[in-house]
Amino acid sequence: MGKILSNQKVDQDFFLMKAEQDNDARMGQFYMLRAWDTYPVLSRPISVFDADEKSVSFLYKVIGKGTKLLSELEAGAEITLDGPHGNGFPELAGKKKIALVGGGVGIAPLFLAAKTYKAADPEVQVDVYLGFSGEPILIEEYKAVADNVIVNVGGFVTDDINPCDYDAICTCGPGIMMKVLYEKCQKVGATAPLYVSMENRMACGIGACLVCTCKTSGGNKKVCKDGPVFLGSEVFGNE
Amino acid sequence: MGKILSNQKVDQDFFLMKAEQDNDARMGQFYMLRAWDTYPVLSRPISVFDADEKSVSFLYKVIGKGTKLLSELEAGAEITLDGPHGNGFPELAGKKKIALVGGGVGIAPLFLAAKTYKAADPEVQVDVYLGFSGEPILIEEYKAVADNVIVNVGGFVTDDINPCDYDAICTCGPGIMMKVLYEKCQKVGATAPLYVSMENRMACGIGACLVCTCKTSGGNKKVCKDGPVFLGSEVFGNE
Amino acid sequence: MSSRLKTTFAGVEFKNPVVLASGTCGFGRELNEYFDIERLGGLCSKGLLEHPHGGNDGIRIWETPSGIMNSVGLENPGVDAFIEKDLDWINQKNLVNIVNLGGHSIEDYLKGMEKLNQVDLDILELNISCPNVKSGGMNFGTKTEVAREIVRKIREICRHKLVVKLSPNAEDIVSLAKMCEEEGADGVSLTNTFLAMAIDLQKKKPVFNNTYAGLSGPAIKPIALRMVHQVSHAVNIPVMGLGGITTWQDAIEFIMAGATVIQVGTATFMKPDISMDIIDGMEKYLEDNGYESIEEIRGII
Amino acid sequence: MSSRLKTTFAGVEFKNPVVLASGTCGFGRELNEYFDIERLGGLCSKGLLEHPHGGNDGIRIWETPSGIMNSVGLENPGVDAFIEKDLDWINQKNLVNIVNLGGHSIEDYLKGMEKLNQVDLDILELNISCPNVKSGGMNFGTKTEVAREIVRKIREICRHKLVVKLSPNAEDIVSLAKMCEEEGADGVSLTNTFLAMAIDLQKKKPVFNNTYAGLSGPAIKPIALRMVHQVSHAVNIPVMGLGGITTWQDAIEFIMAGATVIQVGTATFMKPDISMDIIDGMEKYLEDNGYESIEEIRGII
Ligand SMILES: Cc1cc2nc3c(=O)[nH]c(=O)nc-3n(C[C@H](O)[C@H](O)[C@H](O)COP(=O)(O)OP(=O)(O)OC[C@H]3O[C@@H](n4cnc5c(N)ncnc54)[C@H](O)[C@@H]3O)c2cc1C
Ligand SMILES: Cc1cc2nc3c(=O)[nH]c(=O)nc-3n(C[C@H](O)[C@H](O)[C@H](O)COP(=O)(O)OP(=O)(O)OC[C@H]3O[C@@H](n4cnc5c(N)ncnc54)[C@H](O)[C@@H]3O)c2cc1C
Ligand SMILES: Cc1cc2nc3c(=O)[nH]c(=O)nc-3n(C[C@H](O)[C@H](O)[C@H](O)COP(=O)(O)O)c2cc1C
Ligand SMILES: Cc1cc2nc3c(=O)[nH]c(=O)nc-3n(C[C@H](O)[C@H](O)[C@H](O)COP(=O)(O)O)c2cc1C
Ligand code: FES
Ligand code: FES
Repeated sequence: MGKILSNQKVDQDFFLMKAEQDNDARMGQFYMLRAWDTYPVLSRPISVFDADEKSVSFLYKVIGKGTKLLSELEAGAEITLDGPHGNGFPELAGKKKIALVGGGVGIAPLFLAAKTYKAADPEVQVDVYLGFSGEPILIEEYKAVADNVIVNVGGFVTDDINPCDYDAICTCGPGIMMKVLYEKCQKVGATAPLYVSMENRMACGIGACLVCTCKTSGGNKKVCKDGPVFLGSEVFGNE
Repeated sequence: MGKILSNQKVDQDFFLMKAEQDNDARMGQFYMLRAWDTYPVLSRPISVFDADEKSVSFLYKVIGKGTKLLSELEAGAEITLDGPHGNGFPELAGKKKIALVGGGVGIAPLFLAAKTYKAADPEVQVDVYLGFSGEPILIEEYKAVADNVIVNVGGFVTDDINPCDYDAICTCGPGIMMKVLYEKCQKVGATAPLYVSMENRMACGIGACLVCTCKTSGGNKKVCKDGPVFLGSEVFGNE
Repeated sequence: MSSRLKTTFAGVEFKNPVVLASGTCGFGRELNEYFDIERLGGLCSKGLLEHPHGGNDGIRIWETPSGIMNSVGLENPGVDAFIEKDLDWINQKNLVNIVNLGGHSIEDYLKGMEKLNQVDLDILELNISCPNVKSGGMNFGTKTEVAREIVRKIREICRHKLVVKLSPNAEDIVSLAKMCEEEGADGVSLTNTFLAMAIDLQKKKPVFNNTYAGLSGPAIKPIALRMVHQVSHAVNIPVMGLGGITTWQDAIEFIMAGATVIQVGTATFMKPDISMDIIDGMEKYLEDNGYESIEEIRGII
Repeated sequence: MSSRLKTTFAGVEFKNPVVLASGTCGFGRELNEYFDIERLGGLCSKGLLEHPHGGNDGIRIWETPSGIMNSVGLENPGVDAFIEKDLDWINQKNLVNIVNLGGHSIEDYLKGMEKLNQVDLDILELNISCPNVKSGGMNFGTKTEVAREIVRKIREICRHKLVVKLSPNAEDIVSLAKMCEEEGADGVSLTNTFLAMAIDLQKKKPVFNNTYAGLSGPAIKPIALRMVHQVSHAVNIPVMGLGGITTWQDAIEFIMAGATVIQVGTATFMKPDISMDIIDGMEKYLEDNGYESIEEIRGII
C-alpha cells in the first residue's frame, strides 16, 4: 500500500501518478497496480517512469476499466503497489552512445532509463526518440534528462533513427514498432545490441502462472520475471 | 440522473443523501439508486426520506457493496435515481391520531410521512415511535415534524405503543418487528388499520420480474409495484 | 433507424435482432413506460404454465459477482389469463411476440400448447430449461433423449413457429440442439440460467428454499457465448443467443459467433432501457464499419 | 494458530484445509517470497506432462466480468525437470505436496505416472479436465465411461494417494465422481475451469488461438459451489472444492457444502498472499462461533 502524492492528467488520455513508496526500483521495471477490491480481477502492470527512495511515479494511458479507475484516484488515496518486478534495462557500462526509442505510452520507462544512464556516466550520450500518434507530451521533461530528444508525430519514429550511430539501443512501444526497429537494425547491419521491453498480458506478475510467456530463441521466458526486457534478437530473431 | 447536493454521515453507519431531482415523490415510495456501471449488477431500493419539487433525500444504512458505494459519493457527483416507485403510505383522511412506528433504518420513510400527514391536516396528531439497537439518530429532526417522538434504544419499540390509542398505524422496519406489531394489534383488539412497508429484495423495481413477490391474503403481490405498503392483515393475517 | 439491423429468423421478420428475454420484462407493459417497446425487435413473455402458479417461497433473488441468481419458480398468471389480459395488447404492438411456455409435466406442456394454438402469436419459445421448479422445467432439458419426447410431442401439435430454449446445464447442449433440429423445431434459443448455489453464512442455510437457483448476467457471458458458437456451427436452424448480454459489443459478439437474434435479460435490471442502447450501438457499429446489413457479420467467427 | 483448522483428507493430514490451486502458484517458489508457504495446508503444482511443453501460442489471459479466461495450455518443464529441480524443495516444506499430472494421451499419463511413482509426494492430482489442450486434457474428462478408462489405468499403477480433478464441462459431474469412487480414487477435486469464449471485436477473431479457453474466478463460484455440494452428497470419498474462492466466507461456504479441503486459484492474482487472509478468516470464524474444529461445520448444508 502506498499513498498517492499526485495524479495529474498530462494530456489527452495520459496521466502521471506519483505515490509514496520505499523502493529500489530500477529503470525498466514495473509494478502491479491495484486500487480496487475484487473487480476487475487482475492488477495492472505499469512501468516505473521515475523513482527516488521515497516515491515512485508512473506515466499511464487510460485504455479500459483498470486505467480508468487509476485515473480517478486523488492525492491522498491508497493504492496497492506490488513490485518492483522484472529485470529492467541493462546497465550498459562502457557504451558511449545510447538511443532510447519509445512509441506511445512506451515512452514511459525511458525517462528513468535516460536519467540512470546519464547518472552512471556523465560522458555518455543519451538520445531519446519519441513517437506519438497524437499530441506529443512531456517533451521538456525528457529534454531535461537526455542529450537529444527527437520527436515524431503521426509518422514512424523508427524512420528517424540511424541504428549505426549507437552503441546500444533500448526500445519500448507497440510490438510492431519494436519489430520494425529490430529489422531495421538487421538491415543496416547495426552492431549495437537492441533491448526490447515486452508488454505481454499478465496475471500474477511474479512468475507463477505462465500467462505472460514469450517464446524466445532461448526457449520460453516469463515476461514478468525473466523480462520485460529482452534482446531483440531473442524475441524477433527466429520468427 | 441527478446531481448529489450533499451526502453526509449522520452517525455510525447511517448517511443522509440529498440529490437534485424533479419529482412528485410521495411518502413511502422509493427510488432504485445506482451510482456505478455494471458492478454490482442490481440497483438499490431506498425509500424517500424527504422531498420537495427540486430535490429528494434518502436516509440509508451502509450494509454491503451498494450502500458502501453510495456512502462514498461526494456532492456534485452524478447518481441514477430511478423512481419514484410504489404505492406509498395511504392518505388517511379523517383519521385523527396516527402512529408511525419505525425500527432501525425503517425509520426513513416515516419522516416524509409525518410531514405529509401534518400538512394535510394540521389537526391530526402524529406520534412517531423510533426503535434503535445502537445510538438513536435524527431525533430532533423527527421532533420538528411530529407531535410526539418516542425513542426506544436496545429494547422493543413495539412495547412502547398502545395500538388502541390510534386511528391508524404505519410501520416500517425488520419483518419480525412489523409482525410483532401486527400480532399486538390483533391481541389488544385495535381497530386502527396497520400499514406495513415491506422490504423484499428487488431486481427490476418496476413490476416486470416477479422476484419481489409477497404472498398476501389477496394473492401474490409485487412489493415494488403493488406495495411496498400493504395492510398488515394482508401480509401477516394468514401465516 | 436504417434497415441494417433487419433480421429474418425462421421466416419471421424482426426489425432488429434485439429481444427482451423471458422473465425479465413481464409482458412488456411496465417497460413500455420507459421506452416505446415497438423499438424492440421482439419480446419474450414471462414463462407461462397452463395454470396460474404462485412460484417459489423464500428469497427469490441474490447477487453474485457480476451475476444474479433467481428462483422465481415460474410464477405466472396461467395461459388463459395471459390470453385474456395481455395477448391482444402485445399483438397490436409492432414487434415480434414470442410466448414462453413451461410445464411441470408433459401433460402441462401439451395442454398449455393446445390453448396457445387457438390464438395468434409469432413464435412459441418452449422452455425446457427452467432450473427453478422441482418437477418439469430443466428436468426435461438435460438429457437429449428425454427432451426429444417433449419436443416431438409439442412439434406435432404446435401450429406456431417453435423455438426450443436450451439449458446450459444440459449434458450435451450440441446434441440437444441437433435433436431439436431433427424434430422439426424452427430454431433454438440459449442459454437459460446456470444451476448454481448460494449459502447464507449467518443462517448456515442455503439462501434459496430450493437449495439451487439459476445464475444469469455478465458472469456467465463467456460460457454462453461459447455454447452459442458451438450450437450455431452444429445446426442449420437459426439460433437466438443470450446469457449476460449487457452492451452492444456483447450483442455483436453473439451475432459473430452465429446467433441470428439476441436476447437481453438481466441487463434490463441495470437500466430499464438498456436494450435501446444496445440497438443504437449495434446500428452505429454497422454504419461505422461500412456494413449494409447485419447479415454480413453473422457467424463470421 | 490453533488446531481448529486441522483436516484429514483421505488419511493425509493438512494443518489447514487451504491449498493453492494448480497453475496459479507455479511450484511455490515465487509465492514463498511473499509469505511463508509453510503456513498453507498444501500446494498443487502446475500441471505436469511427461515431457516439457511450450504451451499455447497467442494471448493466454483475458479478463471477463468477475472472471478471467486462460489458455496456458499446460506449458510445463516436464516431469523429469520437476523432479530434479523442484520436488525436493517442496517436499522439505512442511505442507501437503500435491502434484498435478496431465497428459495428451493415455500413454502420456501412464508414463508421467510411472516416473512420479519413483518419487515421494503426498497426493497425485490427476488432471483430466484441462480445457486448453487440443488432444487429451478435458477430452478425457467429459464422458464418464471415457474417463473411467484413464482413471482405472492410473489407479492400477499409482502408488500415491490419488485425487481426480473434475471438469465442470463434464456431461454429468456427479456420475463422473461416482465413477472415480468406484475405481478406487482417494478423492476428487472440482472444479477446473469452464469452457468459454471471447471475441476480439476489433480483429473480428476469437481472442484465443484455440477459440475456447477456461473461465475461472468469482464469476463461476456459484456454479462450482453447486457442483461441490452435489458431488459431496453423492460420494463417500473426500472432496477438494474450488472455483472462485476469494474470501474466507467463500471458503467456509464450500466447507459447509461438503468440501474437506478447498483450493484457491485466481484469487492469488488479486493479492499474492490472499490465501493467508483466507486461513486467518476461517480460523477467526470458527473461534467467534465457538467451533473447536472445522469438522463441526463440514457438510452441514
Ligand atoms: C511490463 C508492462 C509495463 C507496462 N507499462 C505501462 C506504462 O508504463 N504505462 C501504460 O500506460 N501502460 C503500460 N503497460 C500497459 C498496461 O498494462 C495496459 O495498458 C493496462 O493494463 C490496460 O488496462 P485497462 O484496464 O485500462 O484495459 P483493459 O482493456 O480493460 O484491460 C483488460 C486486461 O487486459 C490487460 N491489458 C490490456 N492492454 C494491455 C497491454 N497493452 N499490455 C498488457 N496488458 C494489457 C490488462 O492488464 C487487463 O488484464 C505495461 C504493460 C506491461 C506488461
Ligand atoms: C422498498 C424498499 C425501501 C428501502 N428503503 C431503505 C431506506 O430508506 N434506507 C435503507 O438504508 N435501506 C432501505 N432498504 C433496504 C436497502 O435496499 C438495502 O439495505 C440495500 O439494498 C442493501 O444493499 P447493499 O449493497 O448495501 O447490501 P448487499 O448485502 O451487498 O446487497 C446485496 C443484494 O441484496 C439486496 N438487499 C440486501 N439487504 C436488503 C434489504 N434489507 N432489503 C432489500 N434488499 C436487500 C440488495 O438490494 C442487493 O440486491 C429498502 C428496501 C426496500 C425493498
Ligand atoms: C428473474 C428472472 C426470471 C426468469 N424467468 C424465465 C422464464 O420464465 N422463462 C425462461 O425461459 N427463462 C427465464 N429466465 C431466464 C432468462 O430468460 C435468460 O435465459 C437468462 O437470465 C440468461 O440471460 P441473461 O444473462 O441476459 O439474463 C429468467 C431470468 C431471470 C433473471
Ligand atoms: C492461469 C491458470 C492456469 C491453470 N493451470 C492449471 C493446471 O495446470 N492444471 C489444473 O489442473 N488446473 C489448472 N488451472 C485451473 C485451476 O487450478 C482451478 O481449477 C480453476 O482456476 C478454478 O479455480 P479458481 O476460480 O479459484 O481459479 C489453471 C487456472 C489458471 C487461471
Ligand atoms: S504474469 Fe504470471 S508468470 Fe508472468
Ligand atoms: S422487483 Fe421486479 S417485479 Fe418487483
